[in-house]
Amino acid sequence: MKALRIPVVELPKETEALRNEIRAFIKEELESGSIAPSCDSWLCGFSPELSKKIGEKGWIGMTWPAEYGGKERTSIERYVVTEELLAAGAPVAAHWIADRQSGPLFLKFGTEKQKHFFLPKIARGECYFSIGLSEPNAGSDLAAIKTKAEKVEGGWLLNGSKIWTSGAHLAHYMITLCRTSPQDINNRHAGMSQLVVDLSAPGVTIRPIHLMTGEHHFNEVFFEDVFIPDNMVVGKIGNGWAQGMTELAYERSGPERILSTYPLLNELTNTLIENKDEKGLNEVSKVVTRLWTLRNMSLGIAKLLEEGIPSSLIASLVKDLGTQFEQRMAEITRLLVSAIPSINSESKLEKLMAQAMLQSPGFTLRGGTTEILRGIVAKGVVKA
Amino acid sequence: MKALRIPVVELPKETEALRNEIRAFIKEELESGSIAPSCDSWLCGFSPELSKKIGEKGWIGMTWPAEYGGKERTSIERYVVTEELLAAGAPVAAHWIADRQSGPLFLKFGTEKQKHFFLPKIARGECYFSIGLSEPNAGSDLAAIKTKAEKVEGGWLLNGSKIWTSGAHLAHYMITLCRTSPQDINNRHAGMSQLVVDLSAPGVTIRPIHLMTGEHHFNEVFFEDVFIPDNMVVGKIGNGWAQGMTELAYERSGPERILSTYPLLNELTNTLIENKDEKGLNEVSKVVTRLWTLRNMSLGIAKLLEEGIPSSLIASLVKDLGTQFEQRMAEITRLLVSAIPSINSESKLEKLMAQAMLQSPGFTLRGGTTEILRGIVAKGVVKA
Amino acid sequence: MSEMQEMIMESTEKILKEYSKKEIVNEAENGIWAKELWDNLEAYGMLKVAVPEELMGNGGDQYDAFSILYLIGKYSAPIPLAENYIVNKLLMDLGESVQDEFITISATEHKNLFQIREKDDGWIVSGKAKYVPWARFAQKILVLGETEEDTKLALLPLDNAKIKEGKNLAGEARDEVFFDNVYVEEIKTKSVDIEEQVEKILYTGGLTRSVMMVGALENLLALTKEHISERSQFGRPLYRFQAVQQHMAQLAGEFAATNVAVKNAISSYEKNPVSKEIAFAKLRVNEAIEKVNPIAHQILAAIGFTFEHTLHHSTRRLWSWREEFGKESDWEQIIAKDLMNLNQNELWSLITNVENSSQKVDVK
Amino acid sequence: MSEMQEMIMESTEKILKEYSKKEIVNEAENGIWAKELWDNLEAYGMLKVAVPEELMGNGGDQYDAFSILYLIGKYSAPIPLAENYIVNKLLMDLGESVQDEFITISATEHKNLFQIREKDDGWIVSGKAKYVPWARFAQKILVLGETEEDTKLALLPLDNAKIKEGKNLAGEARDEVFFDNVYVEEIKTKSVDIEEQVEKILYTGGLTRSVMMVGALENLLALTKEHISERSQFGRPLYRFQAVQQHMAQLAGEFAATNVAVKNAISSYEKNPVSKEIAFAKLRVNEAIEKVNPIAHQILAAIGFTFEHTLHHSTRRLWSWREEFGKESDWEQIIAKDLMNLNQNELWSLITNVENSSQKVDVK
Repeated sequence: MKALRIPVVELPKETEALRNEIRAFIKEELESGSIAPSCDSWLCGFSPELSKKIGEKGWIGMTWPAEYGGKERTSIERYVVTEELLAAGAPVAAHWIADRQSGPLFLKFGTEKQKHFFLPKIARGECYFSIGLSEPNAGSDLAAIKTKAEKVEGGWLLNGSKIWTSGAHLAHYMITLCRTSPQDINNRHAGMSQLVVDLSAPGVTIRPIHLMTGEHHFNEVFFEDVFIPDNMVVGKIGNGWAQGMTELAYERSGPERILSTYPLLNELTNTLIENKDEKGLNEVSKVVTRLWTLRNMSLGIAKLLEEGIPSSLIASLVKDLGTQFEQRMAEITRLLVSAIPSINSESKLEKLMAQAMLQSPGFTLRGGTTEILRGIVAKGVVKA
Repeated sequence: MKALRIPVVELPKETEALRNEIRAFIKEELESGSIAPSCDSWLCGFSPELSKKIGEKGWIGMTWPAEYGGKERTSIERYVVTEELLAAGAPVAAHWIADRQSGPLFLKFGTEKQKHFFLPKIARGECYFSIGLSEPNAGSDLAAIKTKAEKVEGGWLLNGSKIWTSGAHLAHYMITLCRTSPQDINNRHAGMSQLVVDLSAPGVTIRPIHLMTGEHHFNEVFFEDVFIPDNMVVGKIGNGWAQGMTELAYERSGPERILSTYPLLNELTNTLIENKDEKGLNEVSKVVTRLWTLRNMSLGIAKLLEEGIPSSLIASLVKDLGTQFEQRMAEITRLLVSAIPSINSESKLEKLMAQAMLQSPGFTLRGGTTEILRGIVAKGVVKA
Repeated sequence: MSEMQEMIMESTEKILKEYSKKEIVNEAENGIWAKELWDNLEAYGMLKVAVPEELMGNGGDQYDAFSILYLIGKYSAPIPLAENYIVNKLLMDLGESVQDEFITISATEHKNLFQIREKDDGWIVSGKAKYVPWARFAQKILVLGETEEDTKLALLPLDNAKIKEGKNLAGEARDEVFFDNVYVEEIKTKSVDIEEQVEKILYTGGLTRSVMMVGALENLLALTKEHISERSQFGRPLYRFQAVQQHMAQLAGEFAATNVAVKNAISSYEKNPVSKEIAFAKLRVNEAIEKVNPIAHQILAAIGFTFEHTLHHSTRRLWSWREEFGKESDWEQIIAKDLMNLNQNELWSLITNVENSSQKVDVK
Repeated sequence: MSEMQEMIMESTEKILKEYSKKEIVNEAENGIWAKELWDNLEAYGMLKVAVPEELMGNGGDQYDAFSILYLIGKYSAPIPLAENYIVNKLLMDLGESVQDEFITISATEHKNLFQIREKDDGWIVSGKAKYVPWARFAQKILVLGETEEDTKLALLPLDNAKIKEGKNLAGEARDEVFFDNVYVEEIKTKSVDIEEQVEKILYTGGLTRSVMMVGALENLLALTKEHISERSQFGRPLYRFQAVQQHMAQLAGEFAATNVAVKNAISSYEKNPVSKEIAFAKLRVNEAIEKVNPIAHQILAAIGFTFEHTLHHSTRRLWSWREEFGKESDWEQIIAKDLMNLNQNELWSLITNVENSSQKVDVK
């Protein structure tokens, strides 16, 4: 079972200084009241102000080459930055996708022009992306997408729609997976391409999809004869599926699959310590143990990715375990305290509980449902 | 969702007298040392002595017509008897299958001769049956069985083998499902019949299958040209599948799907009360709540069966929930006490824990695995 | 079910289908009183079911009342019918007539008695109640209080109380009510044993919530069934996927289990309003939610997670109601107390409700 | 892994494949000492790994020792190598040479100190230890005791001790050892701080069990994978069933998680033999069993439930070992004590192992 062994990561001593730098930054922001910790802050916490500050600190695109505005730091250092921001519940949604996914995609498949155009802006925390994958009736089954682009002079004409695109109403661009050749029943993954859609372009309509919380993060995005110039094609025409799958590798095992409800765990622990509640802390010790394990898994995979050894098997596995963990946090909390979750409560704990509970259904759906992930894992194990 | 509504059963006052009669009987047996409570006693506790005594009391075949040795009591009264015996952990395995399943099968499909021959003996607690269903490579997929009987003069010649037949080495007969016509790919359930095999007949070989506990309850039974006279065919030739399914209805939602580990729960509760362990009893209160609910479900289905409204949907559902409950009992216990499960311990609790744990894998396999049951339930709900 | 009962259920369901539509539920969560719904239930006499006519009720039994509440839960009806029934029950048991106004009830903590002092020809009232259901829409509130002489159940007009609005996860009004030396001319009071009243409120309230929760579970199950029957993925209907089947079976199991549990509890209620069956039922129903809500949302996926869909009407209510009138730990402690009083090997008597003839024990 | 380490692993695995076969494991459960296995490991120097040569060891580091234990777990090897390593570690840390005999170790409860009194030219020993691993096969036992002067770690010959045989769920010898005023001519003793020794035994023992358990988990996973790859049902290979896949993925997840956990704990051990990582690892591994054992048995169904199959060699060991050197509640309390000492918002520092630069706290 070599495929399931994740290496031990001893974080270099230098990362401690970085960590403390971030902690000091966050402390200042918290104390000035410019941010407040919240659950699921990488999806729900949209703050261009904070994103710009983080960009100024050099913490966006930090692994990228300096010529594109990067800081040429290691993936492990980037890991430290992201986990510190998430653990603090800082609102980092604005730049999240661009930093995690779109930037690396350009670096890998983009033209020099694209890299020079997009990456520095992303790194400054000023340019936000969203992802155009799912479509109505093509949820987990991405190969069934129907949005298509037809070749016209100097570019492509895009028609169709995307759904569940988070932040599309606030982002500048969307990397859109679409068909550039007709559907082929024998090769369901052929003929797809990735186009950069300027979300302010004519023909783009963005309709909000409100969540059951009443909040607006997701959208349905419609394309009606949207013109995409040739220079906005990412990578090769027809290679969209393969490129998109590479992209997914970046998003499966990161700290955002473990820490979405960490602010609640922190507040719960604070409360129990304050109450000197030994029994409660016994329960929390189990939660902490799981978190410690998950973090070591996630870190180990980050190291493997840095070494160029991606594994969709263990990445999927960590996402499954991590999101189950996130999802249980509110349930665990309510049994240990006498608080009642309420979104407009004055109690920090009750508020975080409500956030964690109301957002919980999304954790095990987004970026691959539990069932899909487990299928990937099982098949991987059988083949391994 | 009418199909999922199980009626409330108010047990008639008369059953209290019956209950106390059984309790007095068990008390006497316990005090004389002739029996000791054990987990899973309806599979593992083989005691012809006790079975005969229970027969003498009139508690076997008690719902059957008097002419066949029955006592013409209600199914609900039978329910009271079985649950009392199981809750006490009494060794009732010897007559269990005959009483629960083979007897009713004869009543429904048997000839007058068969009824007069078998039923009184069963009711006296002197005649034991086992069930011949599973075959190697036909576990959950019963339609794949290969054991076959060929017509010869005056009867049938049986060849093949059955596996996982509990108690075959101790029982007198086995009701065997076999093919009496060749396999038909288009109708996988056609051409099967049920034959009564005398387990002492020439050509029958019984090979023990030891469980991981080291115990011997299961067997592989081989048939080599075993002659089955025509009068040992149950019901109609070719109707075996349908008859067998009817038979299963008797076994899915009875108290034996809930109470297999009850002796452990009882001992755990005793221990916690003795230790005045409030925290432990809080946990037990959840267990008791589940048991109370399960029992009401099981009782409700018994009432429906009595009214001639069988439902494989809710019966399967109760078996699923009940066996999950049984299986968790040892896990729950070990977290509440400082005992260590050990089969040769002097502590009653440690011994029952060991039994409950070592037997636990069987609970959710026998009589339909969890996965099969859930498939039945889901399909039932979609159709309902 | 009798014909009479069927009629009640049919009328109620008709009213709910008309006046507890999705839009009305959504509006109510924004603080708008579902007037038509309430008024129609009133017009059909549903507010005073299970109260004898001599106490100004409309007759019928508790089974009728709880059947109506089941539908309230199923249709996420945004009205305080449960609170109305609890108040009716308390008044009725004290021989008082039920009222025409909507009366809410304060929290069940008996440490927080309202202070009621005579002054001139009226009374001065002080006290605070948190998390009071629907207080902003109530004319009066039933509280536990004490005067100079004894402890009382008191019916206070809310005109001069301060109300701070709040809500539960389902958007139902759960307000704070303050009486800060408020002068009230006339108060209806009745001397009572506080412990007994607190217990009755907890159990009755717990039963109302349990029943409503199973109603909501039925809706959740129906929506899930509809979804997997109608939708396809990877070219196959969802219900054909084994993973979906395994989920669905668990939902069905929890529904069937909680349904039996509450029905048994309702049966016990008429005889004993603080029966152990009620404790079992609320605990069992509460415990189901941790399993059921995530499964339903997992099956319905992104669609069920939107505001547009109505699944959340049920799931958010289930999350809210399990916190009300006793969460798991509260009921566990109550049951554990009964367990602690058992003799050795006597658990089985408690479960079967039949004491061993050789020994007698006081089991509630 | 270095070349040296690979060699050790290869040799060990070769020995285990030969001398820890199914039949040998079964025999050992009936009380027969797996002599060839033990002797071969001894011959290859495996009994004294991680002990420096000056203390009569064979060198190598703790990583080597725990890698060997992982294989012991994987092959259900019925020998007390873990106990042997624990004793080696205790002796070594006290500057004592390791011994040629097999020495077992008494339970870790420090309330039960052995009484050691000088008499004539020897000693009189009294004491009782329960659940001592493999005592019947040991030449000596290492116990915690007290003399008239102080507390000691003492190495007692077992010749005159009474031994009552017992076993754990996996059939491994877990005996009771009594010294009833036994006269012993020569005892090796060393003054020690009892609390410290108890802690070291618990943590070292906990780590040995954790590592062995993950080894057993690997075997369980391999058996399951083999089963679903080779067997068919309803005309399809088992691994194609979605329900089987969902199960299998969970097994893989628990294996990957516990594997990382113990590797991190081993890393910490050389620096700190009572590290919090060990507590996390044992707790995490213990918690996996409740999930993993039922799933494996469910997938392997009736076949895996038979004596004939070897799945139970692993599952029964997993059930047994989680009870040893700290069950869940023990480790929870240990971790909770650390949590209780945290300042507000400091949990993250504990998880990341980096203290906030602005505040200093003593985190073990």
